[in-house]
Amino acid sequence: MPTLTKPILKIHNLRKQFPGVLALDGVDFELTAGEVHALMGENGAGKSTLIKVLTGVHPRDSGRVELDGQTIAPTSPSAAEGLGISTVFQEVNLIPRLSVAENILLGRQPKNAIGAIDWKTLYQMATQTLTRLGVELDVRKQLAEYSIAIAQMVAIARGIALDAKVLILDEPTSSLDEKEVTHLFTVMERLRNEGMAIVFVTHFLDQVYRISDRITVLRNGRLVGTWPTGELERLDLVEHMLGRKVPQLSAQRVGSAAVPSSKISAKPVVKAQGLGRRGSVHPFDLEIFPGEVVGLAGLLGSGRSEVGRLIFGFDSATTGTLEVGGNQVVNWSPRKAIDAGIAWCPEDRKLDGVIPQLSVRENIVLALQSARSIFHPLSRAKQNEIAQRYVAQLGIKTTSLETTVGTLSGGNQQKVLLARWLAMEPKLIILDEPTRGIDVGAKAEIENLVAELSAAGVAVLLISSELEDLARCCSRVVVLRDRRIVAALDPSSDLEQNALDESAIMKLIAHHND
Amino acid sequence: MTQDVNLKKNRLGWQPPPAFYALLGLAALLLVNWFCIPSFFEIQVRDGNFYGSLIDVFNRGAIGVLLAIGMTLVVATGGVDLSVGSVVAICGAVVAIVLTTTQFGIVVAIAAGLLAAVGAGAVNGILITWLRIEPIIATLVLMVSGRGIAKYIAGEQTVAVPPELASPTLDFLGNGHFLGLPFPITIAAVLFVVTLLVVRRTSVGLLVESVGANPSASRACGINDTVVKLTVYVFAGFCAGLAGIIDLANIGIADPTNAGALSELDAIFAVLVGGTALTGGRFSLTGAVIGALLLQTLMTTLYTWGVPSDVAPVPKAIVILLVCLLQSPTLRSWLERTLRGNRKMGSRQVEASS
Amino acid sequence: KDQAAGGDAGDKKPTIGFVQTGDLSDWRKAHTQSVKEAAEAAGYNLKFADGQAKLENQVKAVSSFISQGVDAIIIAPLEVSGWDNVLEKAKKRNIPVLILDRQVEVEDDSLYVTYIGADTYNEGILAAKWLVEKVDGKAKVVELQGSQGASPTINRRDSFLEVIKDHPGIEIIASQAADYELTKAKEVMEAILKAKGDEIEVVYAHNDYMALGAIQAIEEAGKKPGEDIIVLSIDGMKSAFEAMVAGKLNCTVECNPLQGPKAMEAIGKILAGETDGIPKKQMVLDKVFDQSNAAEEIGSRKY
Amino acid sequence: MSFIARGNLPLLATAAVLAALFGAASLCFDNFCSSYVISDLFSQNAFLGISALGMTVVILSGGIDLSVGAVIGFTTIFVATLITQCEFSPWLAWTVALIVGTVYGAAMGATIHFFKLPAFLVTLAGLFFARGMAFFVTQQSVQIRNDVHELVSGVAIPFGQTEIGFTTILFLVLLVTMACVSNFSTFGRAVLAIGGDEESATLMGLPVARTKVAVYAINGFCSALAGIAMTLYMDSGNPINAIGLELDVIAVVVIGGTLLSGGVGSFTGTLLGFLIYGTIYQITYFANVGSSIATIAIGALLLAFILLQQILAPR
Ligand SMILES: Nc1ncnc2c1ncn2[C@@H]1O[C@H](COP(=O)(O)OP(=O)(O)OP(=O)(O)O)[C@@H](O)[C@H]1O
Ligand SMILES: Nc1ncnc2c1ncn2[C@@H]1O[C@H](COP(=O)(O)OP(=O)(O)OP(=O)(O)O)[C@@H](O)[C@H]1O
Ligand SMILES: [Mg+2]
Ligand SMILES: [Mg+2]
Repeated sequence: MPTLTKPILKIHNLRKQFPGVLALDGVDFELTAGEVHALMGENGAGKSTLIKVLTGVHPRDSGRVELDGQTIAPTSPSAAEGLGISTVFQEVNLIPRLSVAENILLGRQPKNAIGAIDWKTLYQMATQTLTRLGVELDVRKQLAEYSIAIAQMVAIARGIALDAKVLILDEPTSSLDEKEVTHLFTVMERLRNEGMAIVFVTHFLDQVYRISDRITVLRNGRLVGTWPTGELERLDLVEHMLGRKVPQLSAQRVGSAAVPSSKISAKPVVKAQGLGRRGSVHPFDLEIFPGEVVGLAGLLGSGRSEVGRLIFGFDSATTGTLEVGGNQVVNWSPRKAIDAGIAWCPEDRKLDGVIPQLSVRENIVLALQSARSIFHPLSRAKQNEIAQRYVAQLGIKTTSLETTVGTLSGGNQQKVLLARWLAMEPKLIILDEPTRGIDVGAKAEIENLVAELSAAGVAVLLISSELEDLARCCSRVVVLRDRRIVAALDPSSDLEQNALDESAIMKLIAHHND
Repeated sequence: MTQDVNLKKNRLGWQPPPAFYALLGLAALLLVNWFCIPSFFEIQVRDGNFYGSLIDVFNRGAIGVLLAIGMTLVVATGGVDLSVGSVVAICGAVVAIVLTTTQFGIVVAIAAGLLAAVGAGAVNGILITWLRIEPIIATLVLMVSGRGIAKYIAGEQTVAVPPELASPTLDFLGNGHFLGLPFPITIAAVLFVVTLLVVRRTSVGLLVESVGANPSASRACGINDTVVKLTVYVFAGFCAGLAGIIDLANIGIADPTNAGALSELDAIFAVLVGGTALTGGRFSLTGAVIGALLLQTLMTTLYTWGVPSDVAPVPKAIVILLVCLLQSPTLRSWLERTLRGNRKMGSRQVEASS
Repeated sequence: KDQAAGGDAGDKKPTIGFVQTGDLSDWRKAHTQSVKEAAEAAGYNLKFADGQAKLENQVKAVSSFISQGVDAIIIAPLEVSGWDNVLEKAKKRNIPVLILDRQVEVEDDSLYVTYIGADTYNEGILAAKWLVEKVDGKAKVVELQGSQGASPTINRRDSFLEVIKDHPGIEIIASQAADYELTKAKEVMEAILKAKGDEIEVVYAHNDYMALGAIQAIEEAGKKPGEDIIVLSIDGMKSAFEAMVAGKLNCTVECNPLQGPKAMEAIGKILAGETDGIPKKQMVLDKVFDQSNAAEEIGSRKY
Repeated sequence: MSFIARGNLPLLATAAVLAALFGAASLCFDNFCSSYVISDLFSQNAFLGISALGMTVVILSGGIDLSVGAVIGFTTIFVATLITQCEFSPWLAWTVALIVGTVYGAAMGATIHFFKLPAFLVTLAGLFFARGMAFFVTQQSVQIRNDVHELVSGVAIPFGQTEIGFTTILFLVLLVTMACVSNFSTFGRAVLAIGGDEESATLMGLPVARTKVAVYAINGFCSALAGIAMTLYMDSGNPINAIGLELDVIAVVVIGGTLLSGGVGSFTGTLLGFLIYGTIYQITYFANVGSSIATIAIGALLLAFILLQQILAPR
């Protein structure tokens, strides 16, 4: 632990106003060389904004930033890079149609004697940087050919490829699996030991306690405080973030216990037989009953999202059959799925989820509206009522119902998406990573919501990378490996009465005797 | 919850309605005319009909308005239709040919013309939705070949509709009067009101906007984006067909080369000036109509001033640019910041004095 | 390969390339028709291309005819300038060129064999003279010009000015281009009517289409074309004759489009190698028609 | 072997279509497969090709420029007027025209970037302005009679029975230069990155503002150069020159496989698109079809080609 001498980066009284939102309200922040400094806060607390204002993406309204004692005011990320601040932004910002190598070294490509780009060296350098992160792949291929997790690693590689004084990582681990996180932390530790100052934003408490030296908490655009990690209890941290007492996150399962009996009597909501799609998921069988919470577990890229997409009809199946409510369906499409009472919260909310230009109200009523005939629109009053109800229920932070969704923070956008589907009052709701990028409070709310839905007889298909959540919420967990359903954990029918817990799921995921 | 800080309403967060800047441009132009060409605002009654430059603006502008209405919905879905000018020519040629070479009469001729226009729109829609060709390219194909088709239909010449075949219906469509106003104005107004009602009183508007803003997410909401897109291109074709008929009726001659030439650019301009972004999503029909009228006012003004039509594009470009700059978010936020700076100073003084 | 350019190849029909402007007026249609019919009658194989009203397309078409090795090329140019390079190329390959209808301006006259066309300069003079007589040397005139830069526009404007120079009572109060188009002429005329209103006594249009557009605008303004405002134009299309019979148009100066036979006669001589006997410039004669003789002529109009 | 990778498939398909078109035409028409036609393919369209190179840069960066035809038209009349009326030496006139074109492009680029306006709209205004200014300079054509001008337009390399003209050489030199810049300079890669995703490019610290302005400036330069090529080609300037040429230019670039959404494409593709376009025109002249059929055919071929690309290179 280096002695906390003079801070390398000093932010004083930073203020940033967006139309309708005061995103940063006089924030102070200090960063010392050779530390990993965690920046924590609820969704919309202003973490990303602090970073974007610091690096010149957004102009600041007032405040002072000092780097190495010099007052700085970068007007663009490139200017910030020039000053020695390297940043990996929250939404993975890369160019999918360029090669992996170029994405890592864009803007600072090695040149040969005549000033032309030296492609050979470039590929070598990119490969080296990735190797440092424990990733090995063909850097000449287009980035688009790789998964979102790889893209996140590439973004990080880009961040560390620059010899910077300050490295900022805004939620770098949200799409990474355990192995990749470990690699990243090894690299971060080495950089810290080399004297680099690192800002680390995440919602994973475990990770914060594993890697960080100090923690700064923001709430509603204001600084709550900065503490050495060792001196801040987890519970206190959460309370600082929320500004209130932690809601009861019971260690027990929130899933309904009444499921098994209903399973015998009721017809399944959906029943997939040999359903599959060439190139993305192998044929599988799956039944989901009313009131059941079925979890899908597996490593990144194991095909969980694909299962959800197939059942919702967003992708078309190439083999197998699907029965919904006892009837076999043909030409399955989202339109028909919605009519049949199936809802789908996608994993990629930017792409398949929210409609950024439309208002909160319109986004919430959209699915409801599209299910009605175009000549029977919901009245404005009715729309407002529905939207208002869910904004209140889910605690969506928005200035008004007419705010455009694109300006909400990531977590709040996710909640709007949830509201849209809850408004449909579905029979089955497919939640793909619903807690990704969501703060602790909201996470508990969503878990409670799942329990409520289940109690009300709604079936839930929960796709999540967080085994803890799966173990807590699900009545049954189905495990995928290599795009294939390989096992199921079903306490009610399991003769050996295996408990449904994290370690059991983990064992099944990791099981590879073949 | 203690959200009051975040929810503090920004007093300067007022967003003008999309049509605001087009209206501002129109007002400025009219003001210039007010001082420079007083006769511009004179309206006389001749033979029971209104007569004057302003009436001309609406009358000549009717075609632009029709095209802009169709184009608005297309642009709102994130597309663009470059072929409308050619469709105007095709429709005119079909009507004229059916009238002059067959015995079917005016109603069938007009129906055939509209059918051709709607068909052209459907072709655009199919290329864009089923074959997934980019809208600019797909409609470029019809823009290029459409003039050829119109020429081919017309037999490589202009087709004059003799008065005995044109009157009275066709002539009335182009030159008749209703409530003392030229009939094209009525057609444009009716189409505008009907479209506005359909779009805003049903959920069509919302569907179009969501498809334009995020097609993939719209599909996930159960919206059939293929149908939505197909419909707007067909509608744009229909609007172009109406414009073609008015154009033909107005002069009694179908001219495949010149009918609707460059009108697609004017229509796109009207839509954009009216506050609809080329990237799709939110749209404003009223804005587009005002945009079209702004263009026509400008052209009529220039003709009245005697500016040669060849040089007329220069002031047109300047007006386009000015209106666009007014809409620019950068310029707006700069203005806002300057204003806010002043206010902040004001409020500080208040604090100090209290 | 060059053998085709040399001249008559025995039993093979000579091939003539014809580049038309590509505008769609009735006049142009009659002009094209005349050339096509005359070529057929003379037993030539005619290759037709039009420039779609773009000069660069015309040049491309001519160049392509040269590449194809046709025996002769007829050009009806859109514009006076821009022809030197491609004509030089034709000369290099020994392909004779005949200019039809509109004149070209080249440094070296020998680049083309002959020019055959209507005397557009004379047309303006005839129109102006008719007007001077009709109004007794006093009138306020609106001039509707054709496409800028085309030789007929230039000639019809200059010659008209040339005549009225001597008649100070005749004054041009407005002059605007309407590109030989009906719609544009109507729109331009509407605006002029609003601005100059009751002053206007005469409309001089560079072609019949624009006159027809102006007539429509005048009628909509509640005036009687032909009576309240005198309308005169150039071309002598059938529709102009109809307007004259209806009393809406006062005068049209004919610009004869039937230039095909004369062109083929010249081509025949060229292919036979008798280039010396061909004059550099041949004019097709123009006549003036007004309401007094329109009715008897209208029956014999084909275009 | 690695050339036949997935990324090059569209390019290969384009080349195959060109070969098929040219081959079929050579079989159908006498004299088609000759040095005359091949030299014509380049020399008759060199101005189009030069402009298409500039447009490729713009489209790669995710933009569009509708003003090219008008700027070309303006340049022809501007240069012609400077040389004949103002008695500038051609060299000076060309320099002035190139500077004007570049500055005009840069101004449009700056307006697009700094005021965050759609390129379509700004360059549409640019189209109207430049065309109007062309007619403002003079309303009719101006013939250039100047020895230097004639000398330069006469520069040629022998090729078969005919020759390769100066404008063709200009086009080919520019093509090679731009392909190199695109592949071997940080600027070229930044253009692709901005076309791929402008927001990401900004956050990745690329000089977005500078690059975007430069892209439009380069296109302005190319338009002016194309205008000069056109004056050399026709020895005259004319305000109506190149009306509607922007559509042809865009068609050439798109046929060449450059995506209008930006970020994907190549200059080799543009060369192929340019040759396909020229071949289609040549075919219509050889086939002696009326102009209406010719335009329909060009539209149909354009469509067929786009569809073919769509099939061969999904996504
Ligand atoms: N470009 C913008 N325009 C308007 N408001 C914005 C913009 N960017 C952020 N905001 C607002 O600023 C506030 C802070 O957002 P920020 O993205 O910094 O949150 P965050 O702490 O990163 O949250 P999360 O953990 O969800 O990513 C939010 O209320 C958000 O709606
Ligand atoms: N359209 C596609 N074409 C080819 N491969 C695909 C396609 N869509 C998905 N895949 C591949 O299918 C596999 C399963 O993807 P899916 O997104 O369903 O996994 P996941 O378990 O949800 O992982 P993640 O949490 O990363 O989303 C991945 O390896 C992915 O790369
Ligand atoms: Mg954030
Ligand atoms: Mg997934």
